Amino acid sequence: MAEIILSHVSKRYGKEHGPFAVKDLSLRIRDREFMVFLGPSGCGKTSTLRMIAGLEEITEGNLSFDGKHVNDLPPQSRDVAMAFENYALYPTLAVKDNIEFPLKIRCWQQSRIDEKVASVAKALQITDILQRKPFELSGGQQQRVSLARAIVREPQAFLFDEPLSHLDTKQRQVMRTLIKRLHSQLRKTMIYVTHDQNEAMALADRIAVMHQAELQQVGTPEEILNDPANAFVAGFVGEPAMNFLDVEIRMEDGGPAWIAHVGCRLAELPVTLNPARWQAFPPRLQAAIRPHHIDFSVTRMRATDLAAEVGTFESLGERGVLTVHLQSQDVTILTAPDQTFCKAQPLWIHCPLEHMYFFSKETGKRLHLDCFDRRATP
Amino acid sequence: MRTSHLFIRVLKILGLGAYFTFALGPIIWIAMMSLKNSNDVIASPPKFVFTPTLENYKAITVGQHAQHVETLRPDYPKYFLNTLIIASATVVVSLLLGTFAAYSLARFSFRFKEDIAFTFLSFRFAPELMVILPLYIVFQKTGLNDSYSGLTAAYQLVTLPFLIWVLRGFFEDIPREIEQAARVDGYTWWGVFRKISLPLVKPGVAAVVILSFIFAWNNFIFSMILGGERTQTITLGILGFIGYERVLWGQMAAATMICVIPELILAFFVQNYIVRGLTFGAVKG
Amino acid sequence: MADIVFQHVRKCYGDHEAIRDLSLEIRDREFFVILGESGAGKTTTLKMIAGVESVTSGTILLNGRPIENLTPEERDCAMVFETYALYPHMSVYENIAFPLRAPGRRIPENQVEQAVLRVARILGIDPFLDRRPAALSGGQRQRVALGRALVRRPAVLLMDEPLSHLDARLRNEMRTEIKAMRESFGTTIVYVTHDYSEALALGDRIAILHQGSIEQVGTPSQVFRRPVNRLVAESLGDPPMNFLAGTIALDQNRAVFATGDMRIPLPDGPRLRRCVGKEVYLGLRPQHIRLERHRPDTLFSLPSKLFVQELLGDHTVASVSVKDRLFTVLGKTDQAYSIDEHLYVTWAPEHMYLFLENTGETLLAEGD
Amino acid sequence: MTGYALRTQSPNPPHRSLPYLLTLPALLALIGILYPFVLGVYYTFTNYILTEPGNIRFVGLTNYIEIFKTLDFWKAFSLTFVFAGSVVIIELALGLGVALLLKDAFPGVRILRSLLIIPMMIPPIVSALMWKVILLPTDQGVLNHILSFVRFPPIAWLGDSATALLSLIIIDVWIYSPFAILIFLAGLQSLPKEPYEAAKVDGASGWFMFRKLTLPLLTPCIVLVTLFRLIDSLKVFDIIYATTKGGPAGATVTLHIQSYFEAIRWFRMGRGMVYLFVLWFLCFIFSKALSRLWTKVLMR
Repeated sequence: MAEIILSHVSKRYGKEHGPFAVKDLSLRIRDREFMVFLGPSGCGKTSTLRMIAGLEEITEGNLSFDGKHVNDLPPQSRDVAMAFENYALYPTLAVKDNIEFPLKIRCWQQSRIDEKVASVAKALQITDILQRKPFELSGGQQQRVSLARAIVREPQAFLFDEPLSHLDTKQRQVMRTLIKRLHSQLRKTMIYVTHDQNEAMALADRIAVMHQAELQQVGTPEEILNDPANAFVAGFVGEPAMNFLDVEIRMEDGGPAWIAHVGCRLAELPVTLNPARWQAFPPRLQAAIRPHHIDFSVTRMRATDLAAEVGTFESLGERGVLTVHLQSQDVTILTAPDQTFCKAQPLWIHCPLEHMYFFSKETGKRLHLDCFDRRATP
Repeated sequence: MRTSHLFIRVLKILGLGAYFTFALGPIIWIAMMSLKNSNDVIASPPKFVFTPTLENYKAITVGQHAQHVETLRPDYPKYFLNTLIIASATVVVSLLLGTFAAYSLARFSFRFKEDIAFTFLSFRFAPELMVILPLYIVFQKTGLNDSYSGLTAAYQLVTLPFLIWVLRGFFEDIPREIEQAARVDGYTWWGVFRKISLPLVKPGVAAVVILSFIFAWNNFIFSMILGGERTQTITLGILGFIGYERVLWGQMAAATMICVIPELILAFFVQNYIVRGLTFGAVKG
Repeated sequence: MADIVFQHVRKCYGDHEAIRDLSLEIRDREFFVILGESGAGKTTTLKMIAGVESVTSGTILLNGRPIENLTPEERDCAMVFETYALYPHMSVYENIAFPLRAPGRRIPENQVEQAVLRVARILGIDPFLDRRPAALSGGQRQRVALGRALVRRPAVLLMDEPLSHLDARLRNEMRTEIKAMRESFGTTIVYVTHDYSEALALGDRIAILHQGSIEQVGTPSQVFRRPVNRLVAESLGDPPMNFLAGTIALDQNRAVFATGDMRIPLPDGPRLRRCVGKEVYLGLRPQHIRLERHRPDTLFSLPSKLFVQELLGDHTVASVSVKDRLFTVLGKTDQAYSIDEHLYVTWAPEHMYLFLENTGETLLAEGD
Repeated sequence: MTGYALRTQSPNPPHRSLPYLLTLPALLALIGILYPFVLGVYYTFTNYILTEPGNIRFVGLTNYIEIFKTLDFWKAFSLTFVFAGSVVIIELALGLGVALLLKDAFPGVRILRSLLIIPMMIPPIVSALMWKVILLPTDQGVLNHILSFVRFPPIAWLGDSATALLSLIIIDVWIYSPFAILIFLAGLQSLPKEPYEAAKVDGASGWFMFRKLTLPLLTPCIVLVTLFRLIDSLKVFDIIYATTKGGPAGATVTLHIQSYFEAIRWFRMGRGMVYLFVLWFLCFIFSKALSRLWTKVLMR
């Protein structure tokens, strides 16, 4: 059982008025939840994790485990286990000694230790390397050992600090699956830090996106992907990245309002929409649309199609990535892998309004037109 | 928890205090001694409070006689100059001989490479007299005894293995690909060495030069056996203040300060490289 | 203008044979990608072309002329290193100008300046020309390395994993950019990578290198759709292809894939019939497999158990255990299954691959 | 970054002869040094007397046999080891202890770390002289004077055969313990941070971490300090020459000092070279063994 609550937690390194590493973070991590902190490097996600572990002091705010205030508790009294980015194995100890280290500290009987280590080693498929030293192991094996060392203690909560970032693609995939499986078997609270949005999406029950020391959004992977709270989240999540276009909303007398990108019509707003909704928007807007939501055609199909010119086409086996030049910028479109394009070939692209997101250009805040139910169209 | 923390802190401070008193006390004492007049120096029990005077420094540099006390002819400036000449020449020769050897040992693979490298190193671990005594006989025969060139040659034993090993480490630190990139960019190995490798190890070379200089400066046994009246070095000179017939503690202290202060200043410039230097590049401090 | 031919090239480091009997033809102005895992010998191959590694035996011909005895500076190659290998003590400008200032080239300084500025503008690094490499971001250093290689219009441009140290987002951007710029390079390009999507996106042709030997050379679609063996099939695709061990058997006079008591029909053909009784692997790409709760009405399905499922918002990745192997399944659905639930994996017959167990040779590829 | 150097194999040079050409000048210098060395080994088999350079006779192993029979040799031999052993153990312990105190950042720690190098940069012979002043017998010596505050009777230090060796050990420790401290400090600072954090989260105490993590991880440092300090203290010369010159009553005569007496003072070059050859042999064995051990612990 572990519900972890951060309330108004801040962290500064060094001087009193130094920059914030984490700023006013409030977050409730539910018992048995898999919570992922996602963000670019330097966003404060690791600092947050280390504060939860007790490796970093909390400058301001409150941290509680199951309602108990733990700010001043040393790490060993918090009953959490941690897996580190570079595995943090004890370099001079053999794998078995590494795994039983936490139990030795707790003065378990050797027979009980052996039993426990054997069962954990079996679960993580490292039985045959128990006698080796860490430096003889591959990255994947090292991370398994570090997971074993964490599991063997049966702690209240697990903390993972980018555990897969040093593994190659294949190993990462395998370990990701393993961690996900462990979570459903152990049914313990897990907090996982990563900069890889794919990993976050795959593992999380909920994701907390952080940027520049601040929490941007908390939600399920689906919410983060389909209902981003601001331009940063929208741009950070999703592969290839969302396309952003500078737009403004215009209306000529009587006619319907439309969304214009450098003077061209991009989309028309439904006439049923109350103009008061968008009239409150700031003048400078950004429209965003995911690469797989853009349609394209060789001939102009609609009045709102934009003229474009083929830049590059990359066929990636299962899918193709098409980059087209608009007047002002490039736009990425996801296509089938077996298309053929000529360089500089003219193309018309269409951005369906129901897949467009709007953000304030200044603050990056999401602006809702509310004419579509976002959840219904994943 | 808090009290035990405090206790440990106090213990730490006491430990450090004790060690640094031990480490710095003697130097401070000698510095004080160098400022004492001839009576204060030999006072028993020793004086901690006295009127400082520069008479010892004057005596050894310009030869000014102090009251009632006989002074040596001021040979000290000559010793200083001798040491300066020999140490500088030694470093220059080592640098000329050693840089290429270090580069070659760092960058190329060839037969006997490790054996050659270890032979250089093994002189660091040999007792000095093992080489010096026979060398003394060779020098006597060839008339190199008590000559600057002879000493410079012999001092190579002190500086050359050191310079080769430490510089080799610095050259090895340059990513090989940077040199390969320059080769591909159209430069010969010599061009690469001149334009890329050498500029990149510049700080290393500076550190090695300074440390070699200090080691040569500090040497005693070479100049004692192979030197003589003409080439007497500073270490030997300081020893000369303590003879059978007279002991000039104050002047010895002053000579020590003059000998030591320039090299301490030099050493502070390269302190980041000192561990690396003293371990022949084994620890990259 | 340059074509490169490898004839039976070997390279040994001591006892270790890094490249064994490599024969290869790289055409003039081709974008040629060498794909392989780390340690496959990719970088060694590249460095042998550049001349910074020697050839143990065999010949490399550049424009028909053997070059293995030429020093690097005598070959007209430029190289972009994985670590960028920028000269840390020079400014960006000096770095790019460095190859032009080589004594052998005797290029007047005003031309050097023009060339550097031109390249810097193309690559968008003209604002940083005065900076030292240490003051640049990874992407910017990458561009400088590229600029240094391009400034002298080399006959051959060698690129050694130039994108591997960039983060995912930047890597995709730079990949697209290299693709866009390649026409303006006007040189033969040999590009080394371990990332199959880079290889597919950039290459005119791809060579798959494994433990010092070439497995296959072909266009992206050739190597992706018609891999010559299991190794090639496995190295292209993320998540990689799933494999299931079994044998080819005859069932009612038709070739079938038999595993345990399951039989999966195979398209009939003399080639497969000849292999009856052989141990084989069935290969299926993750995106070609569907999961069903109920036994589907097709012969192309196998029972399985859900190991774990990852819901990725717009698609899901499921790991299911089929027999004792874990299969990865990519799906569009947002259907959630529970752990250890019994499911069926099913696929369309045209998406099956079949590989011999012992040699890995492809018996059946997509569309056969 | 702090770390240990490992030699790696390098690819082929541009020309086969180039590396030899580049090493040649240094190699010639080396041969210049090797020549007297070989000459010295030859002298061990002769009855070379410095005052009679014309009369060198080959005497085979006579010098060795004679010397191995004398008590003087074995006394010098054991004294050399007692000195070296004590010095190495004290410097290892003191070095590790002070390094641990200086490891963590606190105000002034940088200054203390820079002050550390002072004793090492002073010529050893001068350091020894400084200590000779401090260790003056009776109340004239400042150390005795300070000890008298705690009612300690004056000690003759270097002048008493009971305390002379101890005094030399103090001087050596003064000069060279900074060396051990600096190496341990470099070692401690290059220790990976994460295993300690992992151990903290796992609940390990400080002593447990020191025993299970710090000490094993510092093995390379321990080997390295032992290598340098053992060899250097086996061949100690300067500080003894500057202070006791072997006295009083031969209480501080090591192999190196004895060889000096034989060759220079008593002109018996042949015998002196035997002492030196024995000492050289010991140094060679230990340096070879320890440097091999060092590469091994680096490979772990």
